Amino acid sequence: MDYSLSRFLYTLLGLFIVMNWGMLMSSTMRRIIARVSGRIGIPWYQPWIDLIKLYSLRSQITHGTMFYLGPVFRLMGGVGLFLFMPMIYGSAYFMNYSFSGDLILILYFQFFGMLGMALGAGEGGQPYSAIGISRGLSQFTTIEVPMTLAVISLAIQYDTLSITEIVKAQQGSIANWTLFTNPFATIAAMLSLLGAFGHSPFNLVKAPNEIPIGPPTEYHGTFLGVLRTNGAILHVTEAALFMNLFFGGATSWLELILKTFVIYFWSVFVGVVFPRFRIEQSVRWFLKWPTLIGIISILIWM
Amino acid sequence: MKKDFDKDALSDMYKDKFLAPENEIRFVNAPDGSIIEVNPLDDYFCQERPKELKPRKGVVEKFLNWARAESLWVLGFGTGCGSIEIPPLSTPRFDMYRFGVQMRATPRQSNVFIISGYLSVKTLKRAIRSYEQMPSPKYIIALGSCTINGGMYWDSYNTINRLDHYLPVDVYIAGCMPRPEALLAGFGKLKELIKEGKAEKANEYIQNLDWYKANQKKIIKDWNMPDYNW
Amino acid sequence: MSLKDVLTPFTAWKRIAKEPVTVIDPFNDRPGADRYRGFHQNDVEKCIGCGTCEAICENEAIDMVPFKDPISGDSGLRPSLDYGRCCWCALCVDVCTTNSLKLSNEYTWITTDPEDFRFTPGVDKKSWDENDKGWVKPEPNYEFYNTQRVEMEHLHPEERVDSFIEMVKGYSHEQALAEADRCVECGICIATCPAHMGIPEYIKAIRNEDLEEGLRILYETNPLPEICGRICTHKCETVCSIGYKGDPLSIRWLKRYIADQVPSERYQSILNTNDINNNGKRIAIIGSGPAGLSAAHYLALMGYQCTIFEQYEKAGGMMRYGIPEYRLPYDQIDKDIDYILSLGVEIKYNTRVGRDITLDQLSQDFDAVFSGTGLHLGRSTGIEGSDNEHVYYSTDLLRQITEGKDIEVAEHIVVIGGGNVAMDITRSLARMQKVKYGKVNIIATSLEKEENMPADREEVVESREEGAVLMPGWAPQRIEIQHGRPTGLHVVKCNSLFDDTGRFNPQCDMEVKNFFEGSMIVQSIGQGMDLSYVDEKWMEGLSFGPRGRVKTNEYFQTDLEWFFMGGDIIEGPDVIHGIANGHKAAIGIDRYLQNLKD
Amino acid sequence: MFTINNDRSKFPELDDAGNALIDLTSHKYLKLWQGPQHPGVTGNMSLELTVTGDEIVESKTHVGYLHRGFEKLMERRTFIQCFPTCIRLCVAEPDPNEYLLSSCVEELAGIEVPETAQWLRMLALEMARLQVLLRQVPGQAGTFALGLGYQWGNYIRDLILDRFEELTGGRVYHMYILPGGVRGLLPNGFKNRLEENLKLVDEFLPNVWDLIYTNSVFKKRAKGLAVIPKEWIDQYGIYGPAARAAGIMRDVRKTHPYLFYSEIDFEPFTTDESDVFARSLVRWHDLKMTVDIIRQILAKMPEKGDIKAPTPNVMHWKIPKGETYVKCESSRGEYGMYLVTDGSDKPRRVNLKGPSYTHATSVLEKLLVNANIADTAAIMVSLATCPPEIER
Amino acid sequence: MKQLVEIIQNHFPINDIDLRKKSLAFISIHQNQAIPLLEWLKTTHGYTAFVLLTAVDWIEENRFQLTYLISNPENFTELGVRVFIDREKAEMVSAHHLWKSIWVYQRELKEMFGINFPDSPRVNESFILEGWDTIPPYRRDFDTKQYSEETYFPRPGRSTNDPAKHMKSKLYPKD
Repeated sequence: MDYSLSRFLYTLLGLFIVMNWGMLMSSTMRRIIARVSGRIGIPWYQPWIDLIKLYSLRSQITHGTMFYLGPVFRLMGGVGLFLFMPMIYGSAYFMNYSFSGDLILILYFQFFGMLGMALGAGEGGQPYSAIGISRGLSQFTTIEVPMTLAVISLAIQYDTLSITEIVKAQQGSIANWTLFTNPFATIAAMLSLLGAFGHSPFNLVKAPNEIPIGPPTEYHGTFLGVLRTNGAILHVTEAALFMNLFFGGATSWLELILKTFVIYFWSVFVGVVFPRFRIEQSVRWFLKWPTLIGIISILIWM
Repeated sequence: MKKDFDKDALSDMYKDKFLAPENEIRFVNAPDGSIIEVNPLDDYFCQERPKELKPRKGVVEKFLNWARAESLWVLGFGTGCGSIEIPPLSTPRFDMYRFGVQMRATPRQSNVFIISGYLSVKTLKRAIRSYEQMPSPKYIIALGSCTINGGMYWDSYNTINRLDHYLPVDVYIAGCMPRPEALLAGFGKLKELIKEGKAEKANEYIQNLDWYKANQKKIIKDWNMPDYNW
Repeated sequence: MSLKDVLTPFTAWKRIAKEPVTVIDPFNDRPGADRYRGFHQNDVEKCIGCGTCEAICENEAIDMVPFKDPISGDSGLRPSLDYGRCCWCALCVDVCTTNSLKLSNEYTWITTDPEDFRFTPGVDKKSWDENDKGWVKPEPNYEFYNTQRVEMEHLHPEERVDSFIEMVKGYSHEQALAEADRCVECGICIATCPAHMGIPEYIKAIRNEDLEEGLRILYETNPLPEICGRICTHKCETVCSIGYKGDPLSIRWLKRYIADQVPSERYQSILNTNDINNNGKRIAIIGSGPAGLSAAHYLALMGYQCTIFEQYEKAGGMMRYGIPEYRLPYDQIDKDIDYILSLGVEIKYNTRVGRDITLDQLSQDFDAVFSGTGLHLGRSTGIEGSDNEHVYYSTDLLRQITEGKDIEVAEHIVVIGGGNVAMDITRSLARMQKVKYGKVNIIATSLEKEENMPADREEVVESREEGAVLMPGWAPQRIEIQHGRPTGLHVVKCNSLFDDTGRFNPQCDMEVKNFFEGSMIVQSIGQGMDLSYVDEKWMEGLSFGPRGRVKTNEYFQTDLEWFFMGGDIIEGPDVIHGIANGHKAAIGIDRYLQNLKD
Repeated sequence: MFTINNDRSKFPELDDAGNALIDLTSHKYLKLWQGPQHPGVTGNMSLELTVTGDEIVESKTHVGYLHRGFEKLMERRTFIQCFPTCIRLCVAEPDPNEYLLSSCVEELAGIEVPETAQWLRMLALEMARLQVLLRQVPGQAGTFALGLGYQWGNYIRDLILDRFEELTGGRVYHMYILPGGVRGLLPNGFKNRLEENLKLVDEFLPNVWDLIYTNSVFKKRAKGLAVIPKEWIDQYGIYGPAARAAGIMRDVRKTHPYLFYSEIDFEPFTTDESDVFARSLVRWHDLKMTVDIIRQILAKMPEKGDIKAPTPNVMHWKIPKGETYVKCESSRGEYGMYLVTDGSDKPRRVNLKGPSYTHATSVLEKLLVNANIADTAAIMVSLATCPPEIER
Repeated sequence: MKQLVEIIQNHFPINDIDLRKKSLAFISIHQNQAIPLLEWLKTTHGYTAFVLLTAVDWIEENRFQLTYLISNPENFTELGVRVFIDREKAEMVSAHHLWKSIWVYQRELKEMFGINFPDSPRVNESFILEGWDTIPPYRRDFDTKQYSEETYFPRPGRSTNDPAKHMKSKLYPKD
């Protein structure tokens, strides 16, 4: 692996772009939701202001070391995901630190932030945090099942565990996208994506009117700022993962922006019109249809 | 602005009355068989007296104040009838989100506390606790007559008359109920104040903590929490 | 779980094509509704500071604060709002007696200082002062109290015109309760009443059906309730706050109701005047009119031994000899006077000071002297022919009627004057005409125009009901005398009475003439006082003010320390001033004698 | 594959009365407070939950956060002063309070209200019900985080409040129905504007039906949740939509017609499921019915007429000694007022009885046992608890 | 209603009958007989629904009036059963075994009026108030205005004038 300075700087630039796009995307999504409600919604620049505000709060309290580390772990999860995710296919600058086994690492990083958060939020001592964590962990475990099945199906299909290789295999024509070559894996993954992005019916981790508001209940100020920064990065990067795996990757930033937007919009599209599941319903749901489809996708390629 | 008051006269009110049972020191059997001493006041609460958090100087503070003004996070705590006008504000007709005002479910993440009307003593206790848990800088908007001089319930035995005796208030809005527009205008006024650097009531609260605490303890008969809830 | 149930919710996304419904500029796009109950406005010129708004406010949000100096009918106070209390129920608007208070549809007021939320609408300038929308009292038939007076039953004109039976029947129990219920207890009337009677309190006593308490309240300031309840000029009713929206409260009739309902035997026990300690001092009182009786009553209560000197054979003065019986029956006068006499007051009838006993004698025999001799001399118009023997003064005629003397009533009569006395004599003579000739033929003419006539409105109306012809706005010029008897009165049109500076200076149009036929002319243009009983040596000690009246201090004490004067000769003329003067003088005499002792 | 087992081994022992015996030191249970600062709680109240895992084993309702002592305050206010005070009892639907006080006072004082005023009262009451239901119907889905319908409903509710503002001068606190009558006739063009808003409701009804009542996730969560057995209705005191969802017809407008409800043609919807979904469904039908009733009222009511019966002077209005109980149908169910007078100008005792008094205490506490924490908000909303009604 | 009252009269000693309207009547009964009467009405006359229980403080007569309002969902009638209890020894037999909701009312009465219902569930837990340490607030001898003024710092600086007194002081101060 090449650890040259320029590559590092380009990765940072990529991170910067991703973060800002992530924030713009979240405000755009909220404006879309607002429009369906009949409202105008937040200004598009609201996330940045919120972030400045959060970083500028004067008083912060802590519940202990892990409480500090929680958001840091979470950020590490997001940044780690980004670091090993090839963003722009074919670009020498924005391949980040993608390597041949990066898919495995990325699946791990998806879980890493969650665990860190669990430790930190648990330290906060808020019972709702604890309930949120237990919900989050159990739900995430089940989300991973169809996702992993889909990835295995892909690995079998493309015979590789490198994202770059998978993207490469999809180039040429839209027909080459995994979406068309392996629709069952795509469906399984896209259903698990609904859970990963945390919109209804699977937003039971934060669930404002049940357990306000789950793990981040005690987080405020800089801690929350870090979590929000991470959220922006994570959403784009995860969408980029799905883009890379199923939608032919991106060859330019514009393509990335469009594709991540559409992929993220999918979760919003479902989320706006459905209520939230209970945790056992959610777990059961993931283990039912998406898992079944995932298994089918593997069976097809076996 | 330092408030003068006779400390001696209030001293007997100012002592802790009693401790809630759940805040007493207790011993817990750990799974490994050892015995752990739990002192909730030390373990769950920050006993340190809060410090005044001075604003920065110059352009930086101005910029930060602008950001604070444009991002007002309101604590979702409907203390009185005024909370009926919060749903219209967050729904299509008035849509306060476009003004940078958003609702938050937890005090830790909120900056603005809307005291929506009358406060019963029982709610006041929770309101103080919520307020103190909010990170500084924090602001209070007082809604309606009841917070100013008792309003409808001026002669009630269970509602306070003057909110400014218990919590520092930045903006008062007249009405009973104020229309949602009045509330939006109140947010506008608050923004103005923050941008001018005049919304420093959180520090005023710390400066006069003794005075506020004395007032609070005078009416909250079962004061069973630490003096300051971080 | 059917597929339809999964898919139909997505139809909600069709909303994305619709424009948001948000109000773009909420501060300007959406003014309050026309009826919105926003911030208060008050028309301070219209407002009389009655404080009804303060009384009805359940939050004690309204304070009455001084705005200007009080005058009769306006307390000078204006409502001041505390928006730390107000709940915008607008009960204050609905109950407002003058309709001066309203709510604008302005509703935004934001401040950092809670002390700001106090203001006096109409006085403190606010942005919504000019706002003409907002809550006003709903219409129609929406009142918090009955604006219509409970009609007092009168004898029908046909029934009454030929007799001197009392024409006003008085309230029944239900009527009195209903009328008393209308009072809003503002108390504006108290200052206007010369005697400052506790009007709201005794009306409240009627409502509580506690007439004994009512009587006690009456006697605190007025020892002649039966009389006052009938013939008081009721200045209080002219300022009654209820009168702005409808009829003023019938304060006079309610007073009469209390007095009528309590039998005279019970007065002493109710008023607790059975044992009064006599302090041995003696007071002489000249004249048994309202002033004298009132002074005697209060002095007697204080323990003074009072002696009244009355020139006629019955007590009451003008009340008996100046007011016709149909308005004030003699037995009611006797009821009041008998009670005062029961307190130990002594009356020497047919004793005229200056003729039968001198003032000098009184000053020696008594510790102090109070004079309430009133206005008994008729005033002449001084026009040509007014010295004829068939041209009368109304005071003389009225007295003669009371005394039962035979009066030669002519078939055609002209009365000059537009005051209450003129109406009294007109109506009395009308009755006598009716008896004698079977029809009424009397003309009352006055300088003043109809709307400015000093007589009470109801007197004017009732006179007409009884058949008298009223011709206001004519200035008498000459009385036509033929064969030693008047045949009529020549008049010219009178355009205005007062000049720009407010001085009496009638302007007449000599071209417009008229002639009122009448073989009997009665002059009723005012009365004069007669101070001839004051000895020369004492006269020097008195000083005189405007209109020839004796100057007194606030306790009606003249420059001669032992000599007090009150009643019509000082203020008025009316009964209630006499009563007030007498009461005040009684206090003055007491103070004077107390000081003398010390 | 997965069935909830009804094995109570993880739950605490029950005593004879069916109450759970909870030993907190056993580490099996967690005390969890929901509220008063909790977005899922309807209003300012709190639930003290004892949970094991996600399941609630015991629930205690705590109220008093909104206690203003209305009943005491009204004892020292005259009858007319009671009227602005009384209506502030329930902010979501103040009109029944106004109506109850007025009709109690009128009944004891023997005052006959003019016909126009009675129709206007009915209109105000039904409009109040409409605006509440516009929040409640989609609000049920809102407790499961489907806020879209709530947003739509609230917009129409705002328009209805505009109509209230036109009619009564107040947006939230209408202070319209006062002893003796009402405080204003319909403004010009009011009927047309209201009809326009009703058309929006017509449009809204199928939209929420598609969004909520045919929503698979909503059905999954709401069906079978918090079933109220029929025999509880009288035992626990369950009123209005909650009773109608259990198949028992409870609607004061039908059983004790007041005002001119007997001249209106309507049939409240009943169903037998008695779960959260059924209660929500009843409310949807109520909303539909309310629109229909308002249209009938507008068609039948006289345009002009007296709005207030003459009353004695309100500044000192004394009412003969007596006591009465008057009730009406609020959106939550039977709402009653017990008024005792002693012949003075102030009430001797006022007691307001709203359905929440039982719904939020004995019923909710019972229903929450064995429920999931996630469902507390939904169960509360389905009972339409309104805390000020409990503590007053 | 009238028939029902007559039937009750045959079984229980009741007085103070007030047939308020077609569907509502009030009756009074002695303290000891009240709960049996309620139970009898519930089991035999269809008065299965409980509407409310509240108290009225007749301080002049030194007694509390408890009103049990029950209703019959079959014929839509309501019956108020009044019970008078001594104010000094305010205690009443609990009826929580008859209706599942009645303990809430009893708990409230205990707190707000100080009327005790021994054996009623959770009757001693505070319900509405918190840390209340004076006489129960709904009793007539508790003056809420005075309490409020003493406790809650009303905003100073207000003064008002009575119109009549003000005019007296300005126009005729010496009378």
